[in-house]
Amino acid sequence: MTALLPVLILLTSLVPAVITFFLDQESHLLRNALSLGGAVLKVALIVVMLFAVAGGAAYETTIPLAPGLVLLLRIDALALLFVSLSATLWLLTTIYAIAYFGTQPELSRFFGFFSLCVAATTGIALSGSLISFFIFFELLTLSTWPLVAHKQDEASLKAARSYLLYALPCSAALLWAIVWLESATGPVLFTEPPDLDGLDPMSLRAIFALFILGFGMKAAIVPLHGWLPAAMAAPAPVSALLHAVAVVKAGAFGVIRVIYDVFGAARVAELGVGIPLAVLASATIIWGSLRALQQHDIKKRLAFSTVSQVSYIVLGAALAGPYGMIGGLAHLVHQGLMKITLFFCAGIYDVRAGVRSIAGLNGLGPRMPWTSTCFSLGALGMIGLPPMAGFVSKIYLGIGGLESGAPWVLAVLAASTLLNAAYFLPLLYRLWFLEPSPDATGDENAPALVVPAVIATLGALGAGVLAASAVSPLGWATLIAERGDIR
Amino acid sequence: MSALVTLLVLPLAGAIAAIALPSPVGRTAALAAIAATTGAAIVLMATVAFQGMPRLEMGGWTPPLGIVLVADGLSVALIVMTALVMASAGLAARHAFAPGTAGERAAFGFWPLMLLLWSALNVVFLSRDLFNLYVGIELLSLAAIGLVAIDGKATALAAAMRYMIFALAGSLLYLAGVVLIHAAHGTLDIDLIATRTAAAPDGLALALMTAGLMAKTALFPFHVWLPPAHAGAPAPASAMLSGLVPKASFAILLRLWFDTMPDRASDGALTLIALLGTAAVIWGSLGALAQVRLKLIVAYSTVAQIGYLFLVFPLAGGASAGVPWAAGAWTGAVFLALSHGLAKAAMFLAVGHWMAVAGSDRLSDLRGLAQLMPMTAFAFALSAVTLVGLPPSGGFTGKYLVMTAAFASGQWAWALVMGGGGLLAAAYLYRPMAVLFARGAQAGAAPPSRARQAVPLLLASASVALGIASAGPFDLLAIGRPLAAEEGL
Amino acid sequence: MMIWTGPLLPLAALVWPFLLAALTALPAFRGRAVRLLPFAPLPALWLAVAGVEGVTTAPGLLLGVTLGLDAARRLLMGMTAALWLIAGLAAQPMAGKPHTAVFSGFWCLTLTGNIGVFLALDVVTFYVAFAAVSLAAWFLVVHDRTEVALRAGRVYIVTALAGEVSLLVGLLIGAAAAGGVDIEGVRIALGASDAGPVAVALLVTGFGIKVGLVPLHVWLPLAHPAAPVPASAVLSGAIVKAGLFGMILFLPDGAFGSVLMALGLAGAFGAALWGLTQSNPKAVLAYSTVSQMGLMVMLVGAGGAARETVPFLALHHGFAKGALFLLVGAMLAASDRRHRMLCLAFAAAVSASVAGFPFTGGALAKAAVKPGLTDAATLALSLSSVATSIILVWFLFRLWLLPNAGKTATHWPLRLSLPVVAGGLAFAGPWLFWQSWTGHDFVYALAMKPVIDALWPVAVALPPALALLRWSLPQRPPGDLLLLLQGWGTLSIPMPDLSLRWAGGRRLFDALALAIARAERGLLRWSLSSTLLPVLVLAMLALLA
Amino acid sequence: MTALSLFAVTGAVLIGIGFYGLIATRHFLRRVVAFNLIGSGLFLFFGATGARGGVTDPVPQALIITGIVVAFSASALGVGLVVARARLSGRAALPEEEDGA
Repeated sequence: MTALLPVLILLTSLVPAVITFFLDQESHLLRNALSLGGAVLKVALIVVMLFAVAGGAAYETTIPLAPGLVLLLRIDALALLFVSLSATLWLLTTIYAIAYFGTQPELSRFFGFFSLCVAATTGIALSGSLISFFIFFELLTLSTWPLVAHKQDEASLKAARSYLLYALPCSAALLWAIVWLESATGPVLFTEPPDLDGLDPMSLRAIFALFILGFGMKAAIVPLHGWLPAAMAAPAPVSALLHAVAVVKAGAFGVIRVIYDVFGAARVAELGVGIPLAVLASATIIWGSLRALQQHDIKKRLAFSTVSQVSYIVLGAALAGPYGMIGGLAHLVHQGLMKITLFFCAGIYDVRAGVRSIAGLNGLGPRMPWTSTCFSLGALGMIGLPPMAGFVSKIYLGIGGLESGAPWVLAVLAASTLLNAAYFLPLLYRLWFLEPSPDATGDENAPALVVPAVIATLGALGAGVLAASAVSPLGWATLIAERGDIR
Repeated sequence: MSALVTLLVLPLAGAIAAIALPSPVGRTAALAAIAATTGAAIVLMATVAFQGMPRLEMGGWTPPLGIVLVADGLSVALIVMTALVMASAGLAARHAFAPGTAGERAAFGFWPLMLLLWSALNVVFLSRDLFNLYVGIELLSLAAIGLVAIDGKATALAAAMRYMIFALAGSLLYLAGVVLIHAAHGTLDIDLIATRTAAAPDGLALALMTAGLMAKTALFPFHVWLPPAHAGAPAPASAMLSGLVPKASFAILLRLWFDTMPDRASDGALTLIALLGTAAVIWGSLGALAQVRLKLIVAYSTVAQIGYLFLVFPLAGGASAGVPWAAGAWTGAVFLALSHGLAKAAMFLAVGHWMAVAGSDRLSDLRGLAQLMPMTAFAFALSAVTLVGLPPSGGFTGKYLVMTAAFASGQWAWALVMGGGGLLAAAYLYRPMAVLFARGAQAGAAPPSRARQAVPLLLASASVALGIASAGPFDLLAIGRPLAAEEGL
Repeated sequence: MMIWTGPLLPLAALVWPFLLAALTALPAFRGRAVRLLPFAPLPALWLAVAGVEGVTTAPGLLLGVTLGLDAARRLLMGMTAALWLIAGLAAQPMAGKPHTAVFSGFWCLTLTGNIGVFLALDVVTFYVAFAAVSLAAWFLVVHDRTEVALRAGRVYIVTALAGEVSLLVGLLIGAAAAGGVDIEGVRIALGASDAGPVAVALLVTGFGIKVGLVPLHVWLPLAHPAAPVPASAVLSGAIVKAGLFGMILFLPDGAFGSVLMALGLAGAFGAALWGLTQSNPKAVLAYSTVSQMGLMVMLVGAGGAARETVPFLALHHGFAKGALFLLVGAMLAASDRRHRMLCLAFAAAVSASVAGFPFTGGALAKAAVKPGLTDAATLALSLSSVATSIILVWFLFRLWLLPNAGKTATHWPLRLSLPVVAGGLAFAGPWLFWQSWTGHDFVYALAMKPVIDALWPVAVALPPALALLRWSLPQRPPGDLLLLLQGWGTLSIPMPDLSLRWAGGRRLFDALALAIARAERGLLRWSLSSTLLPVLVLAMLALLA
Repeated sequence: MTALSLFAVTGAVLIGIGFYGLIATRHFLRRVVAFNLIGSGLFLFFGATGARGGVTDPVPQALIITGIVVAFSASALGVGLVVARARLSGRAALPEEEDGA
């Protein structure tokens, strides 16, 4: 039984996906029941395991493919950090999406790929070997495409195309990296460090670069970020999925795995590739914020903010020190909670008030208090103001920078904070302090839309206020660091 | 071992029945033969997997006088793949060549030709005698040419004639090689030749045979006949032509270079072959990019995919023979061949459904068919995944194995070809996907029943399953794997 | 796990106003939210009065909260809590006005932060409290939502955020240097480590913004007058002290001493002078605050004994400045001449105290400081008293010129009595704590010399002050240095889109594909292939041989 | 010259002629004939190889007969194709080569 747990968790979203595909358009009830049931079941399973794993347990399932291709599913603390994030947010997003779409056409296709997407993410989280990581990574790429293109209008198809245009070459680079590495070391399992002495430093650096190229695209590292702002043509639930639950997270998670479980922090430092990556991440942080400043569309601004925020995680990983790592891991969750809040709210503004542009936000605060409060809190968290979760990551990243001899990281964090404030505060100002335009309408009588946002907000708030407690993301990240799940 | 005979005889018998008996009965007989042969193929696979390689010396004559049939891992893998494709093509043909829909001659001719093709394929996969292989490949070509010409249109006839020229030229070159070998060694049995003492004409013979088989496999630059031929034929025929026929001559090439005279393989020659393969990948992909008709895109993709297969030669032959990664390379190439066969057949069958609805295969006419026929669209997408070589498909497994071998042997270039080819494939397969997915005018005719749509989906799923459960096929292929490809990595 | 260890009261003093803030969000309370304000500071006040032994920790909260008290913390927190209580009562007349729920909510949050600054023993808690006090206060500034208030709010939030960031960075460097979050440890580490100066510079910036240290003070003369009267009282009386206390807590003794003294003096005199160009009495008071805080920063810079006595000074200034702002409110509400006279009288009394007139709390405070100072500094202190006296006379003048309210507003007794209480505390406070704080006995304060010292500056100040009433300086809007910056506008840099472009590659693909198609027609000719085949055979043969 | 070499030489000549015809002619029937010529040449050569060192090897004969049958059926199909095409389009050559065929 325990050996099958990883597979079970995978199935909780895989089975609904497969069944949903064959449901006909009209059977809304059954479809929603499937999606929700799978999501709830998954969360339940994870809660069960959280306790077991906190107690030191680890579950493993191996499915042997052709020699060299080991499909290894493993649940350890690090895997659980990511999978619990994605599972929880998946549940929220499912509730939200069901309300968001109502009875639109093509929903069977949507929810099918939606669940498939989450199954892939779960697989990424649980992957215990490089190749299984790659397999699920690609599955994610493919299952995301129909979601981005869901509306099937010109913009969506264009966005979907540019998504693949970025994704496929980068996954080719990833495959090259993996094959190059494994042709020298044999199959790479995250549990035991591969013996890299067979490769000379130069090739190792090249392999590392290829890895970053492969994962950097999903993590939207400049200049591989172009697809992310374009993808905001997709419906809000998809944005939530891209920005918080699955895609960019998968990229960042990949970077973490490569640095700590494939190369090992020591080797990364020895090769001198960590700091360049940190510089790249910092450049992305700044650049994303600068671009966000220029956007007049809410979701576009949020998208660029993601570009900037996700690189916090990469930065933390690249610093290759305990504090940086903890900060990065914690931010993996924090950013997810805060960004999904923002996208939920953006979606609510869109469907309930027909507002997509920032100018349209004027005076919506009093009219849609719950949504706007969540949005404001999420934005403040992004800026990194206490007690929202953001400031915790920031503190750890800052100390991580100093500890890794990269004090300029502090400057980056400072600049990013100010820029975040510069592009978020005007929104809040419009929400709460400006007079609404006379023809403005909008209400929030849609609990299924608002409640997920509120829950996510509370999560982000709790993650900050209770940061030091063991149950918080920070606590879990610290546990991971202490246990040495990642070296 | 009785399965060996049935695999050759059953299709032939079915073909004769289809010709002899009146139309409805003939068709039923043909379908029965298809079912039976498929069963036999699976039985044979089980036998090989669990009892080892059955060997049949025809009429009790031992080589060099007689002819032997042996079923090793490679042959059964190909045979089962063939059976799957044939069965699906047969199911599709039940409607495509129903007397009402197709022309009288086509409705009559399809079944015998297809069964003849099948038995020829089985001959090629099973026999260990160079001349027997010649006969097999020749019959194969004739049946294939017949299928190309089956609907009797002028363009189809021209395509068939073009195909015929290349095919005959190829067989003659091959025959010349056979003659030379017999002149030198007095035997044509593969295993006996493998243990021969090298002789002067071997090189020439190998060169002649290889060139001839390349022409038949439609390797660049001898691919020009393929796109018009495959695109001109009716969908079920195209499925077989594109998915199966090139594999036969490729299988013979594998046997030549890895079983018959691995000792002759020189790095120069192997590199030349792989270079042609590389050229085919690039040329075919770009050619596909230039097309506006879906069937031509798919056909050109066959040209490109065939190119992959030829990368195996420098990776598992010559200096690489017997080194740790050779097994990976050799098996990977076969994986590519198998998954391509399944996926390509699925694609052509799907396109057939769309043509039946949209009335043409111009991309502009296929807008929005994904809504109308989601299952076939999904099948096409899955096949695309295999051809691009994305996990978890058989195409990926093969690609991974070959690339690993390439890196391990330091011949990175071939790995780059693999990866780059995948990207090109994505590029030319994305266009049809996008068109199908776009919101567009729905076509007039009613879509085929779900059951019929399921056929290509099953094939495509098989090509993906090949990757998900790749351990089994890998072990199967290890049975009777050439010594050149020793187990390693 | 334990939620907290050690005494509960410090934690309660923080959580209680936080809860009240949450309460104001509930529809049930929105209407009467203002009524909650006086209750918010009570636990803190009790804590200050009763005192507490030992350290409180809440390991689960934030990154682990540790709270505690010492003499200075207790003194300042007591003053703060008392002032917040008085201001909270003074805010009662606002009940029923629009937006009071939001106002009350953030009032309580600001209070929480303000208390937290004095209670925090670890860097993170301090930072969170400081962020709360400076950011939540923004809502107090913009409460009126007039154009002036909103502009003040913009300036305020920008500077406050800048302060936050430099503070965060400075604290992070400190924490990293100390290898811990204990404030004492951080201060010591800052003195020792070589990254120290950078951190100290950042901290001075961060705290300097809050205390209105020249030239970072630009927001203060805009914000304090813009806020409603009770808010101005706490802003000028209590909240600025958070920054001052931050300096005392974190700056190693003597670090950047000369710089702090120079800037402090610049503020003490410059602000006092510029205040004379203001016509709004609240603005004048704001500049006086800048001036007074400059004085205290100078003392911090001076270090040693002087630095120790700064809280004593702050105690007096807090109450006094609170009283003065409230008196402005009273004056605005007063209608008949008698009431206005009363206001003016009290204002004069409190001003005298601030100017350090003998026997006032102010005089005592200054007397307490002097022993620790060099002669030059002492002289500077006395001269600053001159400046203070001048600006306060100007204040009284502008106060008197305020328009008559017409009809007496509600709660008149309350409006008048509250500032009187505050002023009383400003007088009494220093006397109460004189011995415990300075160690001298009263005789020292009552001796001749300090009386003279306290007297002559005021004497010197009166003539020029009276002259000013006759020949007043040209009047300017508040926000001195900021006026220079005006006209910059919002600058937006056009930025290229760094994301990769594919169009070019796409066109290349198409061109290539077409070329291929053309070449294909050539290959189609059998004559070509029929020659290629033998060529291939020969090539292969050559390679095989 | 010996019968053996005569066989071989004739075979070689036939192959040569056939090869020429294959390249030089566009008319499809001619090509079919050319193929047959090459085939026959090869068979001759093949037969000759069967008679090495006095003892006659039966295998080539058997194979040649099979080969002839195959070649015949191929030719039949070829002729059938060209006839059908000629009937439809009046041309006996491939479209891309029709100029001057």
